[in-house]
Amino acid sequence: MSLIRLTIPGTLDYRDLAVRVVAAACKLVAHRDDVSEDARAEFDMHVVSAFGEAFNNVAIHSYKGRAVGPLDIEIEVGVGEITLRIADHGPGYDPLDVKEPDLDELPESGMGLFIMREFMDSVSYQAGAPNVLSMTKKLTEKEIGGVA
Amino acid sequence: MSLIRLTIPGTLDYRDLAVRVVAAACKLVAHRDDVSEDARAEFDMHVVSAFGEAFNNVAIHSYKGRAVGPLDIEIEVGVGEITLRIADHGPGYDPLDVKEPDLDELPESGMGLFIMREFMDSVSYQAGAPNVLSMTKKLTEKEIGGVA
Amino acid sequence: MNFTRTDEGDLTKLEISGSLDAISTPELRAAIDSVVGDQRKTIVVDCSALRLIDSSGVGALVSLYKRARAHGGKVNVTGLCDQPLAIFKLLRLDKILIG
Amino acid sequence: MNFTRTDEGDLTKLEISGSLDAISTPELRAAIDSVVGDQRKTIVVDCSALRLIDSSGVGALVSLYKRARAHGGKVNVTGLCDQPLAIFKLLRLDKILIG
Ligand SMILES: Nc1ncnc2c1ncn2[C@@H]1O[C@H](COP(=O)(O)OP(=O)(O)O)[C@@H](O)[C@H]1O
Ligand SMILES: Nc1ncnc2c1ncn2[C@@H]1O[C@H](COP(=O)(O)OP(=O)(O)O)[C@@H](O)[C@H]1O
Repeated sequence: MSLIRLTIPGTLDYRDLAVRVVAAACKLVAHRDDVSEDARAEFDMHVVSAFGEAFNNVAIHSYKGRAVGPLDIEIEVGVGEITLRIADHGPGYDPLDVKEPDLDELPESGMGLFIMREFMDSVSYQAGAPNVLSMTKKLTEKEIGGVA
Repeated sequence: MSLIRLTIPGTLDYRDLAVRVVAAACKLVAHRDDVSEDARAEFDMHVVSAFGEAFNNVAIHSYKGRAVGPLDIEIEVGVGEITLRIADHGPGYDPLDVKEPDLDELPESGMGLFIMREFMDSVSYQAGAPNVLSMTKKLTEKEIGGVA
Repeated sequence: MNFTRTDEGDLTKLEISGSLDAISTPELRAAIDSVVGDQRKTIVVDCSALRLIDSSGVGALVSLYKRARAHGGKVNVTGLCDQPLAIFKLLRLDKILIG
Repeated sequence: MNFTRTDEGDLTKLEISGSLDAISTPELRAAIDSVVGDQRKTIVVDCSALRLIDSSGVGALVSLYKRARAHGGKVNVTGLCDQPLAIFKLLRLDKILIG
Protein backbone atom coordinates (compact mmCIF):
# COMPACT_ATOMS: atom_id res chain seq x y z
CA MET A 1 0.00 0.00 0.00
CA SER A 2 1.19 3.52 -0.80
CA LEU A 3 0.47 6.82 0.82
CA ILE A 4 -0.14 10.18 -0.83
CA ARG A 5 -0.34 13.31 1.28
CA LEU A 6 -1.53 16.67 0.00
CA THR A 7 -1.84 19.87 2.01
CA ILE A 8 -3.48 22.93 0.51
CA PRO A 9 -5.33 26.00 1.74
CA GLY A 10 -8.94 25.03 2.49
CA THR A 11 -10.53 27.24 -0.15
CA LEU A 12 -12.43 26.46 -3.33
CA ASP A 13 -9.54 27.85 -5.42
CA TYR A 14 -7.71 24.60 -4.71
CA ARG A 15 -10.64 22.31 -5.49
CA ASP A 16 -9.61 21.53 -9.03
CA LEU A 17 -6.03 20.70 -8.02
CA ALA A 18 -7.21 18.39 -5.23
CA VAL A 19 -9.78 16.65 -7.45
CA ARG A 20 -7.04 15.98 -10.00
CA VAL A 21 -4.88 14.35 -7.35
CA VAL A 22 -7.73 12.08 -6.27
CA ALA A 23 -8.52 11.18 -9.89
CA ALA A 24 -4.84 10.35 -10.52
CA ALA A 25 -4.73 8.31 -7.29
CA CYS A 26 -7.73 6.25 -8.44
CA LYS A 27 -5.77 5.31 -11.55
CA LEU A 28 -3.01 3.96 -9.27
CA VAL A 29 -5.33 1.52 -7.48
CA ALA A 30 -3.85 -1.78 -8.62
CA HIS A 31 -5.58 -3.57 -11.44
CA ARG A 32 -7.11 -6.94 -10.91
CA ASP A 33 -7.78 -9.18 -13.85
CA ASP A 34 -11.38 -9.68 -12.85
CA VAL A 35 -12.27 -5.99 -12.93
CA SER A 36 -13.63 -4.56 -16.16
CA GLU A 37 -12.91 -1.12 -17.60
CA ASP A 38 -16.51 -0.15 -16.85
CA ALA A 39 -16.13 -1.05 -13.18
CA ARG A 40 -12.92 0.98 -13.00
CA ALA A 41 -14.59 3.98 -14.64
CA GLU A 42 -17.49 3.80 -12.19
CA PHE A 43 -15.08 3.45 -9.26
CA ASP A 44 -13.17 6.57 -10.34
CA MET A 45 -16.40 8.49 -10.88
CA HIS A 46 -17.77 7.58 -7.45
CA VAL A 47 -14.56 8.36 -5.57
CA VAL A 48 -14.05 11.69 -7.36
CA SER A 49 -17.68 12.69 -6.76
CA ALA A 50 -17.55 11.83 -3.06
CA PHE A 51 -14.26 13.65 -2.63
CA GLY A 52 -15.60 16.78 -4.35
CA GLU A 53 -18.44 16.92 -1.82
CA ALA A 54 -16.04 16.43 1.09
CA PHE A 55 -13.82 19.20 -0.22
CA ASN A 56 -16.79 21.55 -0.62
CA ASN A 57 -17.82 20.97 2.98
CA VAL A 58 -14.42 21.94 4.35
CA ALA A 59 -14.15 25.03 2.13
CA ILE A 60 -17.76 26.10 2.67
CA HIS A 61 -18.58 25.00 6.23
CA SER A 62 -15.40 24.34 8.23
CA TYR A 63 -13.70 27.65 7.55
CA LYS A 64 -16.86 29.71 7.17
CA GLY A 65 -16.55 33.08 8.88
CA ARG A 66 -13.03 32.40 10.14
CA ALA A 67 -9.48 32.47 8.80
CA VAL A 68 -8.94 29.85 6.13
CA GLY A 69 -6.93 26.95 7.51
CA PRO A 70 -5.18 24.10 5.78
CA LEU A 71 -6.88 21.08 4.30
CA ASP A 72 -4.88 17.86 4.68
CA ILE A 73 -5.67 14.98 2.41
CA GLU A 74 -4.25 11.52 2.92
CA ILE A 75 -4.85 8.90 0.28
CA GLU A 76 -4.07 5.23 0.82
CA VAL A 77 -3.76 3.54 -2.53
CA GLY A 78 -4.26 -0.16 -1.87
CA VAL A 79 -4.78 -3.25 -3.98
CA GLY A 80 -8.32 -2.96 -5.24
CA GLU A 81 -9.14 -0.33 -2.63
CA ILE A 82 -8.74 3.35 -1.83
CA THR A 83 -9.04 5.24 1.45
CA LEU A 84 -9.29 9.03 1.70
CA ARG A 85 -8.80 10.97 4.93
CA ILE A 86 -9.69 14.65 4.80
CA ALA A 87 -8.62 16.70 7.80
CA ASP A 88 -9.55 20.28 8.66
CA HIS A 89 -9.09 22.59 11.63
CA GLY A 90 -12.60 24.00 11.78
CA PRO A 91 -14.93 23.76 14.80
CA GLY A 92 -16.25 20.35 13.76
CA TYR A 93 -19.86 19.18 13.75
CA ASP A 94 -21.95 16.10 14.41
CA PRO A 95 -23.02 14.39 11.19
CA LEU A 96 -25.77 12.61 13.18
CA ASP A 97 -27.44 16.01 13.55
CA VAL A 98 -27.74 16.23 9.78
CA LYS A 99 -31.04 15.01 8.36
CA GLU A 100 -31.04 12.80 5.26
CA PRO A 101 -32.30 14.79 2.30
CA ASP A 102 -35.89 14.08 1.23
CA LEU A 103 -35.32 13.58 -2.47
CA ASP A 104 -39.06 13.79 -3.24
CA GLU A 105 -38.97 17.42 -2.14
CA LEU A 106 -36.31 18.30 -4.75
CA PRO A 107 -33.80 19.76 -2.28
CA GLU A 108 -31.38 22.39 -3.53
CA SER A 109 -28.75 21.63 -0.90
CA GLY A 110 -27.97 19.09 1.81
CA MET A 111 -27.09 16.36 -0.73
CA GLY A 112 -23.31 16.26 -0.10
CA LEU A 113 -23.16 13.72 2.72
CA PHE A 114 -25.79 11.62 0.94
CA ILE A 115 -23.64 11.45 -2.21
CA MET A 116 -20.56 10.49 -0.15
CA ARG A 117 -22.41 7.72 1.68
CA GLU A 118 -24.02 6.33 -1.45
CA PHE A 119 -20.88 6.37 -3.58
CA MET A 120 -18.34 5.10 -0.99
CA ASP A 121 -18.41 1.81 0.94
CA SER A 122 -17.86 3.55 4.26
CA VAL A 123 -17.77 7.14 5.49
CA SER A 124 -16.89 8.19 9.03
CA TYR A 125 -16.22 11.50 10.74
CA GLN A 126 -14.19 12.15 13.86
CA ALA A 127 -14.47 15.67 15.26
CA GLY A 128 -11.29 16.91 16.93
CA ALA A 129 -8.11 18.83 16.24
CA PRO A 130 -8.12 18.18 13.38
CA ASN A 131 -11.53 16.89 12.31
CA VAL A 132 -11.06 13.87 10.07
CA LEU A 133 -13.51 12.56 7.49
CA SER A 134 -12.53 9.07 6.31
CA MET A 135 -13.94 7.30 3.28
CA THR A 136 -13.12 3.91 1.80
CA LYS A 137 -14.13 2.15 -1.36
CA LYS A 138 -13.27 -1.23 -2.84
CA LEU A 139 -12.86 -1.71 -6.55
CA THR A 140 -15.00 -4.72 -7.37
CA GLU A 141 -16.84 -5.93 -10.39
CA LYS A 142 -20.24 -5.52 -8.76
CA GLU A 143 -19.84 -1.77 -9.28
CA ILE A 144 -21.28 -2.04 -12.76
CA GLY A 145 -24.65 -0.38 -12.87
CA GLY A 146 -24.95 -0.87 -9.12
CA VAL A 147 -25.93 -4.54 -9.49
CA ALA A 148 -24.90 -6.45 -6.38
CA MET B 1 1.35 33.56 -1.13
CA SER B 2 -0.04 30.06 -0.73
CA LEU B 3 1.66 26.78 -0.02
CA ILE B 4 0.93 23.38 -1.50
CA ARG B 5 2.64 20.29 -0.09
CA LEU B 6 2.58 16.90 -1.72
CA THR B 7 4.27 13.75 -0.46
CA ILE B 8 4.38 10.62 -2.59
CA PRO B 9 6.59 7.56 -2.97
CA GLY B 10 9.64 8.51 -5.06
CA THR B 11 8.87 6.21 -7.98
CA LEU B 12 7.93 6.89 -11.57
CA ASP B 13 4.44 5.47 -10.93
CA TYR B 14 3.62 8.77 -9.23
CA ARG B 15 5.09 10.99 -11.92
CA ASP B 16 1.82 11.68 -13.69
CA LEU B 17 0.04 12.59 -10.43
CA ALA B 18 2.83 14.96 -9.40
CA VAL B 19 3.02 16.61 -12.82
CA ARG B 20 -0.72 17.23 -12.68
CA VAL B 21 -0.35 18.97 -9.33
CA VAL B 22 2.38 21.24 -10.67
CA ALA B 23 0.34 22.02 -13.79
CA ALA B 24 -2.69 22.88 -11.63
CA ALA B 25 -0.48 25.01 -9.35
CA CYS B 26 0.78 26.99 -12.35
CA LYS B 27 -2.84 27.87 -13.14
CA LEU B 28 -3.14 29.34 -9.63
CA VAL B 29 -0.28 31.79 -10.11
CA ALA B 30 -2.13 35.09 -9.96
CA HIS B 31 -2.91 36.80 -13.24
CA ARG B 32 -1.49 40.15 -14.04
CA ASP B 33 -3.11 42.32 -16.66
CA ASP B 34 0.12 42.76 -18.54
CA VAL B 35 0.67 39.06 -19.11
CA SER B 36 -0.68 37.53 -22.30
CA GLU B 37 -2.20 34.07 -22.69
CA ASP B 38 0.88 33.05 -24.69
CA ALA B 39 3.22 34.06 -21.89
CA ARG B 40 1.12 32.08 -19.41
CA ALA B 41 1.14 29.01 -21.66
CA GLU B 42 4.91 29.22 -22.01
CA PHE B 43 5.32 29.69 -18.25
CA ASP B 44 3.23 26.57 -17.56
CA MET B 45 5.13 24.59 -20.18
CA HIS B 46 8.53 25.56 -18.80
CA VAL B 47 7.64 24.88 -15.17
CA VAL B 48 6.02 21.51 -15.96
CA SER B 49 9.00 20.48 -18.11
CA ALA B 50 11.55 21.44 -15.46
CA PHE B 51 9.57 19.68 -12.75
CA GLY B 52 9.31 16.48 -14.82
CA GLU B 53 13.10 16.36 -15.07
CA ALA B 54 13.52 16.98 -11.34
CA PHE B 55 11.04 14.20 -10.60
CA ASN B 56 12.85 11.79 -12.93
CA ASN B 57 16.14 12.46 -11.18
CA VAL B 58 14.75 11.58 -7.76
CA ALA B 59 13.02 8.43 -9.02
CA ILE B 60 15.93 7.33 -11.20
CA HIS B 61 19.04 8.51 -9.34
CA SER B 62 18.25 9.28 -5.68
CA TYR B 63 16.60 5.96 -4.85
CA LYS B 64 18.57 3.84 -7.32
CA GLY B 65 19.61 0.52 -5.80
CA ARG B 66 18.02 1.28 -2.43
CA ALA B 67 14.59 1.24 -0.82
CA VAL B 68 12.28 3.80 -2.38
CA GLY B 69 11.84 6.74 -0.06
CA PRO B 70 9.34 9.58 -0.09
CA LEU B 71 9.45 12.54 -2.41
CA ASP B 72 8.28 15.78 -0.82
CA ILE B 73 7.17 18.61 -3.06
CA GLU B 74 6.51 22.10 -1.78
CA ILE B 75 5.01 24.63 -4.14
CA GLU B 76 4.82 28.31 -3.30
CA VAL B 77 2.20 29.93 -5.46
CA GLY B 78 2.98 33.63 -5.47
CA VAL B 79 1.82 36.66 -7.40
CA GLY B 80 3.37 36.28 -10.81
CA GLU B 81 5.84 33.71 -9.49
CA ILE B 82 6.17 30.06 -8.53
CA THR B 83 8.75 28.26 -6.41
CA LEU B 84 9.14 24.48 -6.31
CA ARG B 85 11.13 22.62 -3.65
CA ILE B 86 11.71 18.94 -4.26
CA ALA B 87 13.12 16.98 -1.34
CA ASP B 88 14.42 13.41 -1.31
CA HIS B 89 16.24 11.18 1.16
CA GLY B 90 18.83 9.72 -1.20
CA PRO B 91 22.61 10.05 -0.76
CA GLY B 92 22.75 13.40 -2.52
CA TYR B 93 25.24 14.51 -5.15
CA ASP B 94 27.14 17.57 -6.26
CA PRO B 95 25.59 19.18 -9.34
CA LEU B 96 28.91 20.98 -9.95
CA ASP B 97 30.38 17.56 -10.80
CA VAL B 98 27.90 17.24 -13.64
CA LYS B 99 29.18 18.38 -17.03
CA GLU B 100 26.96 20.51 -19.27
CA PRO B 101 25.72 18.41 -22.17
CA ASP B 102 27.46 19.05 -25.51
CA LEU B 103 24.41 19.47 -27.70
CA ASP B 104 26.45 19.17 -30.90
CA GLU B 105 27.22 15.57 -29.97
CA LEU B 106 23.52 14.67 -29.87
CA PRO B 107 23.54 13.31 -26.32
CA GLU B 108 20.96 10.68 -25.38
CA SER B 109 21.04 11.55 -21.67
CA GLY B 110 22.40 14.18 -19.32
CA MET B 111 19.92 16.83 -20.51
CA GLY B 112 17.74 17.00 -17.38
CA LEU B 113 19.62 19.62 -15.37
CA PHE B 114 20.17 21.64 -18.54
CA ILE B 115 16.41 21.75 -19.21
CA MET B 116 15.73 22.81 -15.61
CA ARG B 117 18.30 25.61 -15.72
CA GLU B 118 17.17 26.89 -19.11
CA PHE B 119 13.45 26.84 -18.33
CA MET B 120 13.53 28.21 -14.76
CA ASP B 121 14.91 31.55 -13.55
CA SER B 122 16.92 29.91 -10.79
CA VAL B 123 17.77 26.36 -9.76
CA SER B 124 19.69 25.42 -6.64
CA TYR B 125 20.48 22.16 -4.86
CA GLN B 126 21.29 21.62 -1.22
CA ALA B 127 22.53 18.14 -0.34
CA GLY B 128 21.52 16.99 3.14
CA ALA B 129 18.82 15.08 4.96
CA PRO B 130 16.77 15.65 2.96
CA ASN B 131 18.38 16.88 -0.25
CA VAL B 132 16.43 19.85 -1.57
CA LEU B 133 16.28 21.04 -5.15
CA SER B 134 14.71 24.52 -5.40
CA MET B 135 13.52 26.19 -8.57
CA THR B 136 11.84 29.55 -9.11
CA LYS B 137 10.27 31.21 -12.10
CA LYS B 138 8.60 34.56 -12.60
CA LEU B 139 5.63 34.95 -14.92
CA THR B 140 6.55 37.90 -17.13
CA GLU B 141 5.67 39.01 -20.59
CA LYS B 142 9.22 38.61 -21.89
CA GLU B 143 8.62 34.86 -21.85
CA ILE B 144 7.10 35.03 -25.30
CA GLY B 145 9.38 33.30 -27.74
CA GLY B 146 12.29 33.85 -25.37
CA VAL B 147 12.70 37.49 -26.41
CA ALA B 148 14.25 39.46 -23.56
CA MET C 1 -17.23 25.49 -16.73
CA ASN C 2 -18.50 27.41 -19.72
CA PHE C 3 -22.05 28.10 -20.79
CA THR C 4 -23.89 29.72 -23.65
CA ARG C 5 -27.48 30.90 -23.74
CA THR C 6 -29.41 30.97 -27.02
CA ASP C 7 -32.96 32.30 -27.35
CA GLU C 8 -35.20 31.34 -30.27
CA GLY C 9 -38.87 32.25 -30.01
CA ASP C 10 -40.22 30.66 -26.82
CA LEU C 11 -37.19 28.44 -26.48
CA THR C 12 -34.11 29.16 -24.41
CA LYS C 13 -31.21 26.79 -24.76
CA LEU C 14 -28.53 26.71 -22.07
CA GLU C 15 -25.45 24.72 -23.03
CA ILE C 16 -23.13 23.88 -20.14
CA SER C 17 -19.68 22.36 -20.53
CA GLY C 18 -16.82 21.36 -18.25
CA SER C 19 -17.23 21.05 -14.51
CA LEU C 20 -20.26 22.56 -12.75
CA ASP C 21 -19.16 22.62 -9.13
CA ALA C 22 -18.94 24.78 -6.03
CA ILE C 23 -16.43 27.08 -7.66
CA SER C 24 -18.15 27.52 -11.03
CA THR C 25 -21.84 27.33 -10.08
CA PRO C 26 -22.05 30.96 -8.90
CA GLU C 27 -21.28 32.07 -12.49
CA LEU C 28 -24.15 29.98 -13.83
CA ARG C 29 -26.51 31.24 -11.12
CA ALA C 30 -26.48 34.71 -12.64
CA ALA C 31 -27.48 33.30 -16.04
CA ILE C 32 -30.20 31.20 -14.40
CA ASP C 33 -31.55 34.28 -12.61
CA SER C 34 -31.87 36.10 -15.90
CA VAL C 35 -33.55 33.16 -17.66
CA VAL C 36 -36.04 33.00 -14.80
CA GLY C 37 -36.45 36.78 -14.78
CA ASP C 38 -37.23 36.71 -18.49
CA GLN C 39 -40.03 34.20 -17.77
CA ARG C 40 -38.89 31.91 -20.57
CA LYS C 41 -41.51 29.25 -21.42
CA THR C 42 -39.36 26.38 -22.70
CA ILE C 43 -35.89 25.89 -21.30
CA VAL C 44 -33.55 23.20 -22.58
CA VAL C 45 -30.36 22.62 -20.61
CA ASP C 46 -27.93 20.83 -22.90
CA CYS C 47 -25.44 18.90 -20.76
CA SER C 48 -23.81 16.83 -23.48
CA ALA C 49 -20.47 18.56 -22.85
CA LEU C 50 -20.85 18.57 -19.06
CA ARG C 51 -18.05 16.44 -17.63
CA LEU C 52 -18.56 16.71 -13.87
CA ILE C 53 -21.25 18.04 -11.55
CA ASP C 54 -21.47 18.29 -7.77
CA SER C 55 -24.35 18.92 -5.38
CA SER C 56 -24.04 22.68 -5.72
CA GLY C 57 -24.39 22.42 -9.51
CA VAL C 58 -27.39 20.14 -9.09
CA GLY C 59 -28.86 22.65 -6.64
CA ALA C 60 -28.63 25.41 -9.23
CA LEU C 61 -30.40 23.31 -11.88
CA VAL C 62 -33.14 22.26 -9.44
CA SER C 63 -33.59 25.91 -8.52
CA LEU C 64 -33.99 26.75 -12.21
CA TYR C 65 -36.55 23.96 -12.58
CA LYS C 66 -38.62 25.07 -9.58
CA ARG C 67 -38.58 28.77 -10.35
CA ALA C 68 -39.34 28.34 -14.06
CA ARG C 69 -42.22 26.01 -13.24
CA ALA C 70 -43.62 28.58 -10.78
CA HIS C 71 -44.50 30.85 -13.71
CA GLY C 72 -45.53 28.06 -16.07
CA GLY C 73 -42.16 27.38 -17.73
CA LYS C 74 -40.83 23.92 -18.60
CA VAL C 75 -37.25 22.74 -18.05
CA ASN C 76 -35.74 19.80 -19.88
CA VAL C 77 -32.20 18.58 -19.20
CA THR C 78 -30.69 16.75 -22.18
CA GLY C 79 -27.46 14.99 -23.08
CA LEU C 80 -26.41 13.88 -19.58
CA CYS C 81 -23.79 11.14 -19.54
CA ASP C 82 -21.15 9.58 -17.30
CA GLN C 83 -20.68 11.24 -13.90
CA PRO C 84 -23.45 13.87 -14.25
CA LEU C 85 -25.93 11.17 -15.31
CA ALA C 86 -24.92 9.00 -12.34
CA ILE C 87 -25.50 11.94 -9.97
CA PHE C 88 -28.90 12.71 -11.51
CA LYS C 89 -29.94 9.06 -11.16
CA LEU C 90 -28.69 8.85 -7.57
CA LEU C 91 -30.71 11.95 -6.64
CA ARG C 92 -33.70 10.62 -8.62
CA LEU C 93 -33.75 13.72 -10.78
CA ASP C 94 -33.59 11.78 -14.04
CA LYS C 95 -37.35 11.15 -13.93
CA ILE C 96 -38.16 14.80 -13.26
CA LEU C 97 -35.64 16.80 -15.25
CA ILE C 98 -34.93 14.51 -18.19
CA GLY C 99 -37.98 14.78 -20.40
CA MET D 1 1.67 7.42 -24.38
CA ASN D 2 0.42 5.42 -27.33
CA PHE D 3 2.13 4.67 -30.59
CA THR D 4 1.41 2.94 -33.86
CA ARG D 5 3.87 1.71 -36.46
CA THR D 6 2.86 1.52 -40.12
CA ASP D 7 5.13 0.14 -42.86
CA GLU D 8 4.59 1.01 -46.52
CA GLY D 9 7.34 0.05 -48.94
CA ASP D 10 10.57 1.68 -47.71
CA LEU D 11 8.66 3.98 -45.38
CA THR D 12 7.99 3.33 -41.72
CA LYS D 13 5.69 5.74 -39.95
CA LEU D 14 5.75 5.91 -36.14
CA GLU D 15 2.89 7.93 -34.68
CA ILE D 16 3.34 8.88 -31.02
CA SER D 17 0.63 10.44 -28.86
CA GLY D 18 0.25 11.53 -25.26
CA SER D 19 3.22 11.93 -22.94
CA LEU D 20 6.61 10.43 -23.84
CA ASP D 21 8.43 10.47 -20.52
CA ALA D 22 10.53 8.40 -18.16
CA ILE D 23 7.62 6.09 -17.42
CA SER D 24 6.41 5.54 -20.99
CA THR D 25 9.67 5.71 -22.99
CA PRO D 26 10.69 2.09 -22.22
CA GLU D 27 7.59 0.91 -24.14
CA LEU D 28 8.62 2.93 -27.18
CA ARG D 29 12.23 1.70 -26.94
CA ALA D 30 11.13 -1.82 -27.91
CA ALA D 31 9.39 -0.51 -31.02
CA ILE D 32 12.44 1.60 -31.89
CA ASP D 33 14.69 -1.45 -31.52
CA SER D 34 12.58 -3.37 -34.00
CA VAL D 35 12.45 -0.48 -36.51
CA VAL D 36 16.25 -0.27 -36.30
CA GLY D 37 16.61 -4.06 -36.46
CA ASP D 38 14.47 -4.11 -39.63
CA GLN D 39 16.93 -1.62 -41.20
CA ARG D 40 14.10 0.61 -42.40
CA LYS D 41 15.29 3.22 -44.91
CA THR D 42 12.86 6.09 -44.36
CA ILE D 43 11.43 6.66 -40.90
CA VAL D 44 8.87 9.34 -40.21
CA VAL D 45 8.04 10.02 -36.56
CA ASP D 46 4.68 11.79 -36.47
CA CYS D 47 4.48 13.80 -33.24
CA SER D 48 1.37 15.83 -34.04
CA ALA D 49 -0.50 14.14 -31.17
CA LEU D 50 2.46 14.24 -28.79
CA ARG D 51 1.51 16.44 -25.86
CA LEU D 52 4.57 16.26 -23.59
CA ILE D 53 8.12 14.96 -23.85
CA ASP D 54 10.99 14.81 -21.36
CA SER D 55 14.71 14.21 -21.73
CA SER D 56 14.29 10.42 -21.65
CA GLY D 57 11.81 10.59 -24.54
CA VAL D 58 14.18 12.84 -26.46
CA GLY D 59 17.00 10.37 -25.73
CA ALA D 60 15.00 7.55 -27.30
CA LEU D 61 14.32 9.55 -30.47
CA VAL D 62 17.96 10.64 -30.76
CA SER D 63 18.98 7.00 -30.35
CA LEU D 64 16.61 6.05 -33.18
CA TYR D 65 18.12 8.80 -35.35
CA LYS D 66 21.72 7.74 -34.71
CA ARG D 67 21.17 4.02 -35.11
CA ALA D 68 19.05 4.35 -38.25
CA ARG D 69 21.62 6.66 -39.80
CA ALA D 70 24.38 4.13 -39.03
CA HIS D 71 22.92 1.78 -41.65
CA GLY D 72 21.92 4.49 -44.10
CA GLY D 73 18.40 5.17 -42.86
CA LYS D 74 16.80 8.62 -42.60
CA VAL D 75 14.69 9.87 -39.69
CA ASN D 76 12.29 12.77 -39.96
CA VAL D 77 10.29 14.07 -37.00
CA THR D 78 7.09 15.84 -38.06
CA GLY D 79 4.17 17.63 -36.42
CA LEU D 80 5.93 18.82 -33.26
CA CYS D 81 4.10 21.60 -31.44
CA ASP D 82 3.86 23.26 -28.02
CA GLN D 83 5.99 21.71 -25.28
CA PRO D 84 7.67 19.02 -27.42
CA LEU D 85 8.64 21.65 -30.00
CA ALA D 86 10.04 23.92 -27.27
CA ILE D 87 12.17 21.04 -25.95
CA PHE D 88 13.44 20.19 -29.44
CA LYS D 89 14.38 23.82 -30.03
CA LEU D 90 16.09 24.14 -26.66
CA LEU D 91 18.19 21.04 -27.37
CA ARG D 92 18.85 22.28 -30.91
CA LEU D 93 17.36 19.12 -32.37
CA ASP D 94 14.90 20.98 -34.59
CA LYS D 95 17.60 21.55 -37.20
CA ILE D 96 18.67 17.91 -37.22
CA LEU D 97 15.52 15.89 -36.75
CA ILE D 98 12.90 18.12 -38.37
CA GLY D 99 13.57 17.72 -42.04
N1 LIG E 1 -17.01 20.31 7.49
C1 LIG E 1 -18.16 20.72 8.04
N2 LIG E 1 -18.14 21.58 9.08
C2 LIG E 1 -19.28 21.99 9.66
N3 LIG E 1 -20.51 21.60 9.25
C3 LIG E 1 -20.59 20.74 8.22
C4 LIG E 1 -19.44 20.25 7.57
N4 LIG E 1 -19.83 19.41 6.60
C5 LIG E 1 -21.16 19.37 6.62
N5 LIG E 1 -21.64 20.16 7.61
C6 LIG E 1 -23.04 20.35 7.96
O1 LIG E 1 -23.80 19.30 7.37
C7 LIG E 1 -24.80 19.84 6.50
C8 LIG E 1 -25.06 18.91 5.33
O2 LIG E 1 -23.92 18.86 4.51
P1 LIG E 1 -24.05 18.31 3.03
O3 LIG E 1 -24.87 17.08 3.05
O4 LIG E 1 -22.69 18.17 2.48
O5 LIG E 1 -24.89 19.38 2.22
P2 LIG E 1 -24.71 20.98 2.09
O6 LIG E 1 -23.27 21.26 2.29
O7 LIG E 1 -25.22 21.27 0.73
O8 LIG E 1 -25.60 21.57 3.15
C9 LIG E 1 -24.29 21.20 6.12
O9 LIG E 1 -25.30 22.09 5.71
C10 LIG E 1 -23.59 21.65 7.40
O10 LIG E 1 -24.53 22.15 8.30
N1 LIG F 1 18.82 13.24 -7.44
C1 LIG F 1 20.03 12.84 -7.86
N2 LIG F 1 20.77 12.01 -7.11
C2 LIG F 1 21.99 11.59 -7.52
N3 LIG F 1 22.54 11.96 -8.71
C3 LIG F 1 21.84 12.78 -9.50
C4 LIG F 1 20.57 13.27 -9.14
N4 LIG F 1 20.13 14.08 -10.13
C5 LIG F 1 21.08 14.11 -11.05
N5 LIG F 1 22.13 13.34 -10.69
C6 LIG F 1 23.39 13.13 -11.45
O1 LIG F 1 23.49 14.15 -12.42
C7 LIG F 1 23.57 13.58 -13.74
C8 LIG F 1 22.87 14.48 -14.77
O2 LIG F 1 21.49 14.53 -14.52
P1 LIG F 1 20.55 15.03 -15.66
O3 LIG F 1 21.10 16.26 -16.26
O4 LIG F 1 19.18 15.18 -15.06
O5 LIG F 1 20.53 13.92 -16.78
P2 LIG F 1 20.34 12.34 -16.71
O6 LIG F 1 19.46 12.07 -15.53
O7 LIG F 1 19.71 12.01 -18.02
O8 LIG F 1 21.70 11.76 -16.57
C9 LIG F 1 22.92 12.21 -13.59
O9 LIG F 1 23.36 11.31 -14.58
C10 LIG F 1 23.37 11.81 -12.20
O10 LIG F 1 24.67 11.31 -12.22
